Amino acid sequence: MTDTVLSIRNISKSFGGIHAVRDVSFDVQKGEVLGLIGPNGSGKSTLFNCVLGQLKPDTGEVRVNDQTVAGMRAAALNKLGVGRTFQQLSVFPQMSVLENIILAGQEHQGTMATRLFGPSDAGLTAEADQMIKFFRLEHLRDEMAGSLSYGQQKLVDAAMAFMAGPSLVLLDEPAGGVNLTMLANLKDRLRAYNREHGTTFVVIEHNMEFVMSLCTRIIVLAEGAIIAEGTPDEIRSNQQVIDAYLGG
Amino acid sequence: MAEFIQILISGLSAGSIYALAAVGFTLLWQASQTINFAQGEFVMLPAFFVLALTVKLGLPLPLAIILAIFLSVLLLGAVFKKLVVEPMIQHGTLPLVIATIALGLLLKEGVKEFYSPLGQPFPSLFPQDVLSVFGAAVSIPDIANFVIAMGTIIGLQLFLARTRTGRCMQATAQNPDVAQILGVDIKKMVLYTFLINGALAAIASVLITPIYLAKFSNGEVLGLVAFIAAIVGGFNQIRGALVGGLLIGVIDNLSAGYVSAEYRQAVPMLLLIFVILVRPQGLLGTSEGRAV
Amino acid sequence: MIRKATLLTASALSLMAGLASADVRIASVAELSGAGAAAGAVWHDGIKMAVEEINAAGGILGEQIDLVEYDSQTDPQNSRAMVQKAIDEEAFVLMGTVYSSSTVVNMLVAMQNGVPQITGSESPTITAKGNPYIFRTAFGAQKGLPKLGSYIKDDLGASKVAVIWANTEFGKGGHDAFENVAASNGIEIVSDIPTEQAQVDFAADVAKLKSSGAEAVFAYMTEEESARFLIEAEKQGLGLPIVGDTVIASQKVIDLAGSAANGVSSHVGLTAEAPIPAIREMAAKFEAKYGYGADHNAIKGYLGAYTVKYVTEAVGSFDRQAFADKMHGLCLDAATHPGILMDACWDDTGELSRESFLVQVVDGKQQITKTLPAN
Amino acid sequence: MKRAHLILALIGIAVLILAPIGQKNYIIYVLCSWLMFSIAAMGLNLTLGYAGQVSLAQASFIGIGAYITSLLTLAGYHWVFGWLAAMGATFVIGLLLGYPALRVQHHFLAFVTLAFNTIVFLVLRNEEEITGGSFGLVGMPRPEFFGIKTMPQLNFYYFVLVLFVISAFVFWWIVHSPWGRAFKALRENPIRAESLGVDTRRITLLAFAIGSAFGGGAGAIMAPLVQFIEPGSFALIHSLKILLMVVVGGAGFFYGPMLGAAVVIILPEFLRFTEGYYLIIYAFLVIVLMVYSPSGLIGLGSKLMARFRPKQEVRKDMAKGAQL
Repeated sequence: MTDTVLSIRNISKSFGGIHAVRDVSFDVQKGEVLGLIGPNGSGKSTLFNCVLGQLKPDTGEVRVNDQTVAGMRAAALNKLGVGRTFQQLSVFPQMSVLENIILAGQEHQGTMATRLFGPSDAGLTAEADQMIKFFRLEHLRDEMAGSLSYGQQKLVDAAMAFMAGPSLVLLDEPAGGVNLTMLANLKDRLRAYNREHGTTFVVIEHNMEFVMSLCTRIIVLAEGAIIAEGTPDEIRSNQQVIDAYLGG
Repeated sequence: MAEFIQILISGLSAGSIYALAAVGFTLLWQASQTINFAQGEFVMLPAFFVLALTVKLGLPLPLAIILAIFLSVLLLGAVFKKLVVEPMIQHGTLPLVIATIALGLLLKEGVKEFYSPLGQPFPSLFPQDVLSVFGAAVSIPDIANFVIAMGTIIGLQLFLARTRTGRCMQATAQNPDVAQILGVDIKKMVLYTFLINGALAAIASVLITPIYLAKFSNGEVLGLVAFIAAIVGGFNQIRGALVGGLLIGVIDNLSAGYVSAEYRQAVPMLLLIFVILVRPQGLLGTSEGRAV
Repeated sequence: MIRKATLLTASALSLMAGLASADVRIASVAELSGAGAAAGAVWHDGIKMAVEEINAAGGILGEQIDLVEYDSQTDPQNSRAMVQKAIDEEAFVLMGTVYSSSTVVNMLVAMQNGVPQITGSESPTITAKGNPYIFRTAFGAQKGLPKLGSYIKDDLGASKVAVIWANTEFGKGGHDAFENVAASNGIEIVSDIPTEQAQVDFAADVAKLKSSGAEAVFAYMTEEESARFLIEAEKQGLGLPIVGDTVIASQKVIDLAGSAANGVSSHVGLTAEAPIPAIREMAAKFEAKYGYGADHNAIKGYLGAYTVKYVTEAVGSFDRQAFADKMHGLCLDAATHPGILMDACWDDTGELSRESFLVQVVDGKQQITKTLPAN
Repeated sequence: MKRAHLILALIGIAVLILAPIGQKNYIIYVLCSWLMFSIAAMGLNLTLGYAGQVSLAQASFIGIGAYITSLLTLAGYHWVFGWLAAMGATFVIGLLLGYPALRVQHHFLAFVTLAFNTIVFLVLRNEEEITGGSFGLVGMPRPEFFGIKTMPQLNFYYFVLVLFVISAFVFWWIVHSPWGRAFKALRENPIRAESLGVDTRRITLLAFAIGSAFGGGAGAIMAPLVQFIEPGSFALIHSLKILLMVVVGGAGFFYGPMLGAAVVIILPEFLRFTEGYYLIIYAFLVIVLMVYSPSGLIGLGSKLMARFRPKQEVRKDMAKGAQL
């Protein structure tokens, strides 16, 4: 059993004549919190979508837990142990917080038949309550998710990503639009989850402060290629990175 | 051969009227995401304005037609937007769809109860003379309908492309946010769209009713045809709706003539399903962006 | 609000008036709304006029008639419900419906409850189902069309005919009956064109007729569709004699089609233009009362209501079963029963026999060309 | 909370059991008709209200169910077989109709289903050999169970009531099961649902198939209820009528379609004094309702309750109706 959760090998992707990603390779180990940063148009979103199977790379391969994700639908990828959050708000607004979180776990329980004929919570109420408690959402448990504040919805979104016990979670700009207090809370919870469950995170984020304080390792992309890789401290002092950001 | 030409010409003549209704339908969709299930009734109603004005009030026909167009612009344009579309637009599309279905019912039942449940003859605007074209009978009203309908649509196209107001309307349809930033009075532009739809419906009504006769239930057929024409042609293009209208007119007639009279209604429906599945943006539509 | 209140008061008043004189209840179940309102409303007006006359003359067996209307909305299912409602409310006899597609459904309920039903429908199937409670006010197409067969064959000299018909219960009935007639008269059907209900565009259909090689056209559609067809036929210069049954030469079609209706010939069971003083008188009175001309449906309703009076008086009591039994094989002559307008006989299926007419439209008017004997 | 729901349901059933007693046949017939349409509307409520998939073809499924049941019972089979065959066939056809929904959404889907409805009508009318064409099929027997005839109107009512209660229970069970949660997730955010392991393709098809099967079940009741069917009863206009029932009642609410069906089927009885104006008034009220409460009568009810009990917050989602 290898400890490599995500393995990216020689990924290239171009749109028309523009090379969005050029020959990128890296591995992510179990328990790592990897930050993927880069200026706008650096190719990090394209790379992210290749990992999610939503874009088919021109060359190269993405493997999660030793399986290739090429041509895999999102639901199948999720069954493989990949959870994700979204850049935009992505809760189910007309369902309660509890229902949102149960939904996130139910497809991993039993079969289609047991999900029809079995208990209506798929046996997940206790587990969901734990998750709600973990994210400190107890007082909102039965509220409609759509009526929550932006930051609270981000927490619900994260809780959903974790509900099925994934081995890899992809966080797409988790800090965007969240106020400072809530951001500290979110960061604290993500760290705690990583510590307790050893789940691997890959984070795309613009908020440097957030990335630097959350991640254990950072990869910097510019013009579709990796220009730097290292711990937050190493990245902070890397001249190439500073040039890429400032020079445009 | 004469039969084929006859069917083709009749199809084009009917299709040009469908195109008018379809263009209005498309305009509303672009400007306000309104799917107007009452569009058929919008075409049915102005003919009754004309009848009420000529038969009940004794006005001369040309005056009655002008007044009817004015009334349509007012009621089917401004009032429809103000009282039905505007309060509902923020609720999403479905409640508005339901409301337009109900509005169609309201107009239909209203005409039936307050005017007549019976079909009514409608005065023709043109002499009834018939010309022979390669053995096919083409009447002056056929030609006039085609010319007026095409002229109206081309005029509308020119208005949208060549005038400042028209370009503002296009901008509003394509991207309301940007249009607003550029200082376009979006509300006014959307209102203009509704007014134009009212006028188009009235013109279609006055052209088609001498042939179809004025009856409260006429909208059922016309509304359906307008949908199909708009979607087949391309929901986001005026010329799409134009081509869609002509195409459906011709295909309807050809299928009645050569496929099966019993299944004539099925042919446009199958075309509709085919287009939606294979080319959802319509034959002439572009897949992204909305353009007038 | 005011309108609502007025309606409420009006209906309350009529209810009280009804209660005060509710001696014998006759239910008119008709197409008062929906696609068939043109036929049903006129039928109902015909009944109403007859009932007022009967009541003014002392009613039936001295009892006043309480006429109650039920709107089928031209929906067969709803017509079934309305017949059930009428029976629940103890109607003595049912009048209606006019559309055959409704009558074939609701007559089952009337039969199950043993209530006589006087229908305005002309579809052949109605009397072919062995229902002992159904009676016609106009004979079925299978009786009318043979009269037309010999006209097409002998008078028009046509042996190749095209048929254009409405693809509905009504049109299909006429179409099938005409097929039989054509077969027995040695007429070849060279083109057979079904059309849709509420069809507006007849261009392709007429083009097909034109190239079919037919020598005459038999058209069997409802009013508006007939008119649209005639207009298109005139436009394309069809140039063939057009014959039909009742509808195509009706005043409504003539009004709608204008000059395009000229030259159409038709068999007509009942018409306001019939050379019979009683009918002319009834039609004049009808027009004065309602402001529009009486058509065959108005006459059917009118004489239907009188039929109820005469049959009940022949029985001598308000007995539904006796009413139905009496009417089978009954003949009423217009001389002693003026409200029946023309001599009429019912056979043991409830089918009707009566003289009828051949008419032609000349200068926008129906002209009787021939009176045809009852068969 | 759950107990309150159960009590409410039991009271409802008790009222339905008592409702026809002492009533004339006509009223009982109207009640049967209401229960039947409620079942059909329930199905559409699942497809549209819960799963968010627009279907304008529910009448065609009632039609398919009614024709299958009629043909089988007229051929001498017991009604139960007709019922099962009707539900089975409409389930499968519903699956097929669901396929376009995987490609297109919203208004496009609405038009595909609209076209489907028209084609079904034409087939029912034109394939005379099987369906009886425009003459329709007549004289379907009412079934007999363990020696009890359902021919008398009151017996038939209880027969329909039993089917209604079964259908309502099945519906309730589905929407409260994890499937129901997946349907709602599909309606609210299909992309998020897919990323959480929900097989949205399968769920979409199931939403159509199950909704259609309810339509087929309603058709199986219509055949012996009316004892006559003809293609015109299943035309597009009737699909729109059922759509109105669902949305007017409240799409996505358990009791919504029953209420909506009552408004369309039963209310005209009480508004008889309005004569021909009934439809005009109805259409007008629907427009007004959509302006004030796009989530239908149930939403309106909650709004009014909230006004009297200002402390209780109105569900946010009430502000926004189901989306096309």
